[in-house]
Amino acid sequence: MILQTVLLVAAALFSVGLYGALSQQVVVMVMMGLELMLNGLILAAAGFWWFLSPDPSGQVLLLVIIAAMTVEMAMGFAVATALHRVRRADMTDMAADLSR
Amino acid sequence: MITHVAFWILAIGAALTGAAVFIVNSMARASYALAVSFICVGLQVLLLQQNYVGVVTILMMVMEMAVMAVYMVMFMGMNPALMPMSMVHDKRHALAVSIGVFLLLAAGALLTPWPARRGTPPADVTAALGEELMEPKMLVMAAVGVVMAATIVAGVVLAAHRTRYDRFGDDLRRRPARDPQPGGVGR
Amino acid sequence: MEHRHDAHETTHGTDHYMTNAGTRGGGHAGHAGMGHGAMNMAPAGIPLAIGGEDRDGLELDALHVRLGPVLAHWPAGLVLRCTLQGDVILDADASLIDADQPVAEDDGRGSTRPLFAARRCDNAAGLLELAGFNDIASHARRLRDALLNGDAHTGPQLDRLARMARRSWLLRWSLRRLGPVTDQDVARWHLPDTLRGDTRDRLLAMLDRAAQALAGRNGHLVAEQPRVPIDAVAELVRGWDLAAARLIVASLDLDMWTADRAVSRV
Amino acid sequence: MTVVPPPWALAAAGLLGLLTLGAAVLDGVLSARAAGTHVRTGLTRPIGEIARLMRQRRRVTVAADTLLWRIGGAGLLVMALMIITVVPLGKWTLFDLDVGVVWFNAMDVLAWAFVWLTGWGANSAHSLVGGYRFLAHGLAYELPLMFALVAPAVAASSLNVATIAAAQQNLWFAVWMPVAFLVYCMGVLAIAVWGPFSPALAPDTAGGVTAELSGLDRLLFLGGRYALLVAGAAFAVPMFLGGGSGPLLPAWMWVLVKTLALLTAFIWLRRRLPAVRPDLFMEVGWVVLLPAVLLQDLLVAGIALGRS
Repeated sequence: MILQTVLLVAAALFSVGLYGALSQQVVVMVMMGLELMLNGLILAAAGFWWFLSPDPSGQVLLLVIIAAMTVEMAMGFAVATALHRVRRADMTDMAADLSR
Repeated sequence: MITHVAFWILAIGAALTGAAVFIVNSMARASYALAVSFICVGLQVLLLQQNYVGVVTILMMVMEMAVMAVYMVMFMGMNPALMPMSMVHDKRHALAVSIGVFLLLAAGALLTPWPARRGTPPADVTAALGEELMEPKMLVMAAVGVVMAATIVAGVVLAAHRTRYDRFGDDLRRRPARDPQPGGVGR
Repeated sequence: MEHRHDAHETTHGTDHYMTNAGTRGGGHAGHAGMGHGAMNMAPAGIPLAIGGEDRDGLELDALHVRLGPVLAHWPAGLVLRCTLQGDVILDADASLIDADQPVAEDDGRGSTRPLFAARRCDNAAGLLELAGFNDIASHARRLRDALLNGDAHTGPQLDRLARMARRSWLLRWSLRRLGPVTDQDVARWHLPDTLRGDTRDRLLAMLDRAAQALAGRNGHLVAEQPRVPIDAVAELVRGWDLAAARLIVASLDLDMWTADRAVSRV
Repeated sequence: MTVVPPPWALAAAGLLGLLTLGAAVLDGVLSARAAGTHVRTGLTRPIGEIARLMRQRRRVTVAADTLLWRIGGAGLLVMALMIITVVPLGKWTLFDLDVGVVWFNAMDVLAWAFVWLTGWGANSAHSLVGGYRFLAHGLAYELPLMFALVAPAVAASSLNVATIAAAQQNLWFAVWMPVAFLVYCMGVLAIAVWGPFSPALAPDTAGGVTAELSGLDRLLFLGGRYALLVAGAAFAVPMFLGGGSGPLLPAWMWVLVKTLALLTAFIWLRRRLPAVRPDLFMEVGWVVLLPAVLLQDLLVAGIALGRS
């Protein structure tokens, strides 16, 4: 467990999430992809903190990432519900079409 | 030694379950695969001595994925919960981009001459985090708190279907409210 | 066993993506990889559920679930075919099993006063059990057994049961405002007067009737019992969730032993 | 605080198992008494039930998601085991985690996953409804529970369970933060799907999540509920009931005595309280419990500030 291996794992998680976020059509699945990317970020940030500068302020960044995730999810769910109610759309490109 | 073994097991677990999210056919399995991936990362963060952040990651993400599974089942119209699905577009490009990004990040991780460790970890990491949040980084805490509260309100407003006028009538005087099913405190 | 992905019986058999795709016509090439059309729409031989309008505007999948004829704390023989969305009963259709069989004209089982009271206690025990009041429910069941055994001194016990039910504010909190039956409902569905009020009112009325029967105050008993049209049962549970519907049905104090065609007695 | 070596986890699991069995027997006795049958049937029924379920063949449902179903069924027991790792027994503990309170919280949230998965896996309408009803309860109880856990942590200014227990030398937290204690107890009943929080497996949905469970899965699930009651009662001891402090008896014995007392109260309560349907409880959770427990936290924080 050295910084490089932690970052490798984080990069793998981030890339898998990126693939999901780019390729999935369903809004909720895109959100899962984003979550996975943030998951990688958490791991990378934790690794940086521990191996580079284990002073207290670094951890705050992690908490901010986690908070960002929850906000993203909550708003994502709300938007998905609203979209579903209005147009029965749950696919990203349907949502894009609706804006025209 | 045991930390290294644990780290690698968790690392492989996190990556595999992360990939499983986009491979499995069932919505329930996809969301709980993501939950397992988060649990693995949370435990890895525990291994990196950041106990609070690690445990909070597990806590938040299991809850989120429980809700996620419900949304999946609710909104995935034609029920891919049971159907083998292939709801992707531009699969090839997405794959190329993400592999490229991975190579880039991996190269960066391996080739960058990372500086030596500055400073030493505080004796009580969690207490240090708490003090940091409540003293120098108070602004972060305050901002996060406000954003969270705003999220709750905004989320409910966005997702809610009925307004208070539906419940209490146009003059907001109807008591008890007209609900499809009455709630517990009888408003 | 019922399945959550039962066949949908209505005519709009296409799924909504297809409908949407159809209305939008071209500009749609990106969807080539979706491949909906090629899918087998019936995993494990069960056709997929299809969404429909619902009260919350979420268009969840409609599931078809049959309640009864045999279910714990349920009037035996009553069948409710429900269309559920989530656990909300969107639509229901009630029927009675063996409604066309000739029923032995009063076989004596419902005629004596203790038996009448025992039946009320049994129904009350079912309702209390469904509401999760285990202690009062066991009390009601023991009282029923005592009545069936012909024990003496059941009157004070019945009074005690009624008092427990009336005094419990938790019971009141849990059953009030459930399945209200107004004067208009009574007139519209030809319901007996005894069903007026919410579920708690009906529970107390049930116990009252038992007490009156034991005390010999109501003269008519079975012969003049008012009847509950079976369709009204379906009407009453519509729009409530599954568990509330179970409570409402239990509170109707149905008595299927003497059921005749599409009619039950209270 | 002495951290015992890992093999002692087996002993802890054994103790949890004993208390779980005791809880089941107690419930059997209370049920038998209420039904007016002989107390002995209540004593023997749990044993007979275990034997029956171990021999019973599993019921198979069409298109069940067997993997998730099994995980859900076994999960509650795992949760209970994970919770007791941070509970100090006298001066011994298995896992002296500095964020033990958050650990408990993370473990109790797993109930959301496991109960829902049990409902989902069977592919049956009734059990799925049961799973959703649990989540609806969860939305109402989880936040008050979280804030109830905050109160003792603030008062002891630590998230470590042993430190919190040590902070109650003079006065139990249950005494001067009763709202937090009551809400915590409610949370334990809820994660154990017990008593008032049993609508997820109530008879009104034909057994809910347990509708299709059979054999070993059913045994693990039902046993897991009792084990969660035990674990919740055990965790309440250092959090609210002064840990191992008490006269005469050694500290570890006091922990057991207090656990047993709270456990008995939990088991007894089941018969006394109605099931709270999620549609009723949702409003209560957000409108009554959450503000109440937040006020409690404010009060506790004020007192803690005044002391320091």
